[in-house]
Amino acid sequence: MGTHLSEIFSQSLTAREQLKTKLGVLELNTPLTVASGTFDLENLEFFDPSCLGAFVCKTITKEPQKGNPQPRLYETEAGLLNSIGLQNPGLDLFIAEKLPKYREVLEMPLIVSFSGSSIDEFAEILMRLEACSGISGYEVNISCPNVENEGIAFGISEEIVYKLVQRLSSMTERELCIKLSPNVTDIAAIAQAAEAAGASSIALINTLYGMAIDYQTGVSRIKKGIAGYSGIGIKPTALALTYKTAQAVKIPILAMGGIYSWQDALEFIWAGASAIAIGTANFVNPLSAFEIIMGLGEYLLARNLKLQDIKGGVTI
Amino acid sequence: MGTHLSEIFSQSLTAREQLKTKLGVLELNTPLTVASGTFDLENLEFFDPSCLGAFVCKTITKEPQKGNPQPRLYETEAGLLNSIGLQNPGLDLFIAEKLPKYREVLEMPLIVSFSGSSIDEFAEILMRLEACSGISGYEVNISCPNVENEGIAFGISEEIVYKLVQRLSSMTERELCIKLSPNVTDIAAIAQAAEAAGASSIALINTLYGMAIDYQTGVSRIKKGIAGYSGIGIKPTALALTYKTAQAVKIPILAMGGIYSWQDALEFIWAGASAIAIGTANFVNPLSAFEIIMGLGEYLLARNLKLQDIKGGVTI
Amino acid sequence: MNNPQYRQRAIQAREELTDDYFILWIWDEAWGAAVRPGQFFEIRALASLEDAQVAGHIPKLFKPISIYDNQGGRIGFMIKNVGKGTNALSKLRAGDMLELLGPAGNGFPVYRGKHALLISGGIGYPPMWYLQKELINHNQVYWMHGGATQGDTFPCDEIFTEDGSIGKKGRVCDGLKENIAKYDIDIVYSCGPLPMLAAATAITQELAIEHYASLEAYMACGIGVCYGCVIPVGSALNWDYLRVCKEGPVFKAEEVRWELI
Amino acid sequence: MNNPQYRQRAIQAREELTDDYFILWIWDEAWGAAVRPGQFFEIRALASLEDAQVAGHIPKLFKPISIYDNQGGRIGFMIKNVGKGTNALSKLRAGDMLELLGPAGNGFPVYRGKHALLISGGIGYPPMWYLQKELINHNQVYWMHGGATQGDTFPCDEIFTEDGSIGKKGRVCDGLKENIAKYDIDIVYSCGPLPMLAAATAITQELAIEHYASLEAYMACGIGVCYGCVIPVGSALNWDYLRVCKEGPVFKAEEVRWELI
Ligand SMILES: Cc1cc2nc3c(=O)[nH]c(=O)nc-3n(C[C@H](O)[C@H](O)[C@H](O)COP(=O)(O)OP(=O)(O)OC[C@H]3O[C@@H](n4cnc5c(N)ncnc54)[C@H](O)[C@@H]3O)c2cc1C
Ligand SMILES: Cc1cc2nc3c(=O)[nH]c(=O)nc-3n(C[C@H](O)[C@H](O)[C@H](O)COP(=O)(O)OP(=O)(O)OC[C@H]3O[C@@H](n4cnc5c(N)ncnc54)[C@H](O)[C@@H]3O)c2cc1C
Ligand SMILES: Cc1cc2nc3c(=O)[nH]c(=O)nc-3n(C[C@H](O)[C@H](O)[C@H](O)COP(=O)(O)O)c2cc1C
Ligand SMILES: Cc1cc2nc3c(=O)[nH]c(=O)nc-3n(C[C@H](O)[C@H](O)[C@H](O)COP(=O)(O)O)c2cc1C
Ligand code: FES
Ligand code: FES
Repeated sequence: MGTHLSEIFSQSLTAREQLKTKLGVLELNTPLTVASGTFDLENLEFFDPSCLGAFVCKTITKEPQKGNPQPRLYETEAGLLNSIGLQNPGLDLFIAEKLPKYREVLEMPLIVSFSGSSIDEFAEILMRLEACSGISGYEVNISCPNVENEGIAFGISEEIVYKLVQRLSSMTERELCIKLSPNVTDIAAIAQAAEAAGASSIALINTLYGMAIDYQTGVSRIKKGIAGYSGIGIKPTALALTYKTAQAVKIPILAMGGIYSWQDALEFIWAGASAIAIGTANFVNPLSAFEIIMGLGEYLLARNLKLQDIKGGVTI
Repeated sequence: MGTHLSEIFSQSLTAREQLKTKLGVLELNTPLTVASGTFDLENLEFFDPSCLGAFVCKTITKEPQKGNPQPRLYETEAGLLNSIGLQNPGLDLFIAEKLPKYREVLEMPLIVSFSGSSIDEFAEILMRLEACSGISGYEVNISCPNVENEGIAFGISEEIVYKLVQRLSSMTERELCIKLSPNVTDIAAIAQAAEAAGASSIALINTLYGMAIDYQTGVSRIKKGIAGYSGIGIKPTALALTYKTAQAVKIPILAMGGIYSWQDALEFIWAGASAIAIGTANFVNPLSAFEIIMGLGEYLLARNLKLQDIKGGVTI
Repeated sequence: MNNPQYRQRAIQAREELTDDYFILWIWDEAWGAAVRPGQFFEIRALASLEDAQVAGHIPKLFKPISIYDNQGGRIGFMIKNVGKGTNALSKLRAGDMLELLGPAGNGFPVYRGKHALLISGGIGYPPMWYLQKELINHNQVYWMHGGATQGDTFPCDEIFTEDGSIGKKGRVCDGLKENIAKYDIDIVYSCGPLPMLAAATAITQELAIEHYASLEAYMACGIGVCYGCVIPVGSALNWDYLRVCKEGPVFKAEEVRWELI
Repeated sequence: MNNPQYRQRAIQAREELTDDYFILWIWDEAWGAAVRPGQFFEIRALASLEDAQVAGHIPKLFKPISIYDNQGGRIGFMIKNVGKGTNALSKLRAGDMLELLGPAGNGFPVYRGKHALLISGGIGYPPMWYLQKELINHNQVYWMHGGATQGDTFPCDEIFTEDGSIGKKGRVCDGLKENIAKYDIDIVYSCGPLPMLAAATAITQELAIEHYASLEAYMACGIGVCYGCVIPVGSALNWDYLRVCKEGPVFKAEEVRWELI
């Protein structure tokens, strides 16, 4: 790829045009975003930030969260287990300290990821964020326990997702992206519920269930036992669920799950994604975002295609 | 490991004792079995068959199945996609031709995997097999569409699994192992339904949803689109679901999903498996079964442990 | 027929051919005595599971490779580097270890006293080399080979290239009908890409000439266990998916349901 | 503090030490001017995604490795091969490429005119080498190091081994109290396994001696983004999980909630 970089740069205006995409109400300069919890301002040191079409921050909650005990991480043969437990400073500190910094530094749309433990709490967070400038949209993380429903995750029930999204969508004109968990029987039905309730886009997938055990001692590699599994090992599943969901809804899809290379990114676009996010790839290759956008640009230029031309065009 | 093989062999009687396990009504000489659809008599050329505690054949159905169009296979970065479509010669030919051969060759218990498209059909197959000698048990593959229920897979509904297993368990004294799909919201609840209905063991996991697309052309690597994903990339998920299920049921678990090495096998035993099966590993390493049993034996001997001592003993 | 065996063998020699083509030679007298043209082995660079655990290197599937030559147990595999698996093979040198599963498949039927035409395309060449050696003493043999460009061509009687860089410009099937007539052919053996095999079959069927085609398919087990490598075989109204690794790779060309592939 | 940078650097030299220990040297003047003892880099053998696609070799995480020495930009990493990542590093030779993310972490506070005691265990040795070079001109420095066996020990003032194969038999903390008194210590710097650090903290807390401990944790990003590498820090009633890669790896020993790890 190296030899073509200069070529791409010299044609960057055209390439940019071809990489444009829409995610609901947002126009993105590139289809590339980052997966919540895997990327922050520190990463922007490693490459030209204009590679990114949008910036998604780590999930915040109303109250500060201590997070889970150590160890929280373990690398498997083909991916990563994590059990962070949504550690974050809480909404107040986010608004007071993080948000101003994002506003100052980011030249791309900021999508704020948040989560709650009841529909009211989700709504309360949204209301507070609506009052803040510099936010282009929301990614609603519903892979979290619902205190009103025996602690069962919001994301597994179509009815609850419908109710939640209906409430939130009535409160905002900003991008409202619902992030789905793959650990369900029918992700497409849940996406349809979100769409029917007014979501303007769908993000998927959050982490799969995963676990690892020290075979010598029998000790779980992650303190809490079952963890979230991400990285290249989940790519086939993420791609299948992206395709399934793209067949079921009309709103755009922000796809993720094991995207390490521009070839991986293309697979998701063929399957129906309007934009893609890189997560674990940020850890295994800090230049991923740059390499992916270069690769996509080169691919499209060489074939004189726009992203829109291939989106959802998979041949089965 | 090589240097210790002779040692193991010389102590093989002891090792055998330590490797014994129970799967429901069956006493197995070793905890190692094979995953349905990935192993047949041809494989027994590659190693000493007594490595295996039981033999699980490819899923059979009442009528012959042509199977799915080509391509049916694709190897991903960390596993395998398959879309065989249950191609098999049907029950009659199985009983007339395959079964006599198994009876002749196999010195270990034979577990027959079968599947149906309605509860009646499952029951009919079981009745026919009950009349045959040389079968020690059944693995009931419920990851298949239910014609009585809008073609939705049997395995996703607790009620239907309960009804199905209740019917089957009333008909047989042989081992009745229910094989679960991982593509559900709550695999443990489904395992509990099977247990309550009289299953004598649980097998898990069948393949995850998976997909791959040729990034250059947009053509699905598998003709049918979404396929079954197996191999080392699904190991963390299989282990998590094994642990989850082991916490929920008392009947033994036959675990599988990405087990390539004896270290992998130990992880599943720590998590609660009474026996394990190797699937995709048979393709990437025809000697897997042998190496796994040697590794397990050596591990147990070195620590003077029995399999039972570590089963389910994971520390969280 | 013997069941496939698993063995590890050192690479005894490596030969470079054009472009991405190379030959790996191993030595196995027992296999040398047992194998037939058209059979293949599933082969792989010796992989260790330790690699998976230590370096994140995940063991991959074996790759089906035809027997290119057999000199009483000096067995050659002629390989083109086209992707992951063949690329790993292309890294091997004399002394490195191969894992082999085989011999697999049925092989070509061999007769005497025939006028045989061999037609190969691209990487369909290797099994034909072994086949012509087997046929040559008791049959008239004429061999046509086609490739995309000069680098895809090897010794034979008549060469076609798509870009005209050597031999006749065009596809190898372009000359088939003419040669069948010219050499009074009564049996055709073919190996190559599916479209070529289908085109050749259309011609041999029209002329009612016996034709055996060797087919390719993505494989997992290579020994008939997984049913992953099937192609539709039979009559238009009554066909089944047969395994390329077990019932094939050689099929009666007119029995392959090309229209369904 | 600068944000960590990503760079690729050639290995300028490689040194073999005892057993599984070795040193990789790189050259970077800008980093040489910027870094401080106790900081670390996330490093990895240059991995290519092509490998993943072509050979099934999946790129793995970087590994946190302390700065062992800095000679105006000649930066050394002293590494013990203990698992996947460090094993990959152990395969590297001079001329091979490293990927580096850093400098990461806060580093040790450096004072003048103190009686400093350095205590290290096993692979806690490397950052102490750099630290003592920084302290030695304006402080009294005494360095105790412990390891399982002789192969885990390196130059310092006093050595402990668990098997007694060299130095005193026992754990390095066994001599801590005595040495604090003997050398009139007013500051302790420690790095090593958690139990050792916890034991050392118990002693320094009892004696009310200032103590900075450098901690280890499994890392993913190494730059403060993922919150994977945290340890509990604060008072018994009011603590938070702080990031070893960002707020650490050096913490005030008495503020680490050892009982919660
Ligand atoms: C019975 C049999 C005998 C064979 N004999 C030989 C032989 O003697 N020498 C030899 O070099 N090859 C032979 N092949 C083909 C060889 O097996 C494939 O080239 C190889 O499996 C490709 O694997 P890969 O991992 O290198 O490529 P992959 O990474 O799987 O694929 C690389 C590219 O090649 C394409 N491709 C993959 N498989 C095939 C295929 N079968 N045909 C055409 N394109 C394909 C893919 O679409 C992809 O674009 C034989 C195949 C069969 C079934
Ligand atoms: C800030 C910091 C600085 C470090 N500086 C150095 C240094 O200068 N030189 C050096 O050699 N190492 C250093 N380490 C430790 C080094 O990062 C680990 O040894 C390495 O990450 C292990 O990775 P692996 O993939 O090789 O082993 P893995 O495959 O991850 O693990 C192999 C075995 O080691 C154990 N293990 C894993 N990580 C650790 C750990 N952190 N401590 C103890 N046991 C562990 C595992 O339980 C396993 O049994 C440092 C760590 C940190 C956090
Ligand atoms: C360390 C880590 C932290 C994560 N934190 C969050 C989070 O706070 N909120 C969220 O919605 N997803 C979180 N995720 C999930 C990712 O955003 C993403 O959905 C998932 O990792 C799959 O993508 P990947 O395979 O590219 O990493 C996290 C993932 C990792 C690895
Ligand atoms: C080629 C192939 C064919 C399979 N056929 C069946 C089958 O007929 N019945 C069944 O229950 N599972 C079938 N499976 C699933 C396996 O039995 C097993 O559950 C799954 O592959 C996970 O284990 P593994 O990762 O060790 O392969 C098949 C898997 C593969 C790869
Ligand atoms: S490759 Fe498995 S049946 Fe042919
Ligand atoms: S390793 Fe990611 S925050 Fe420290």
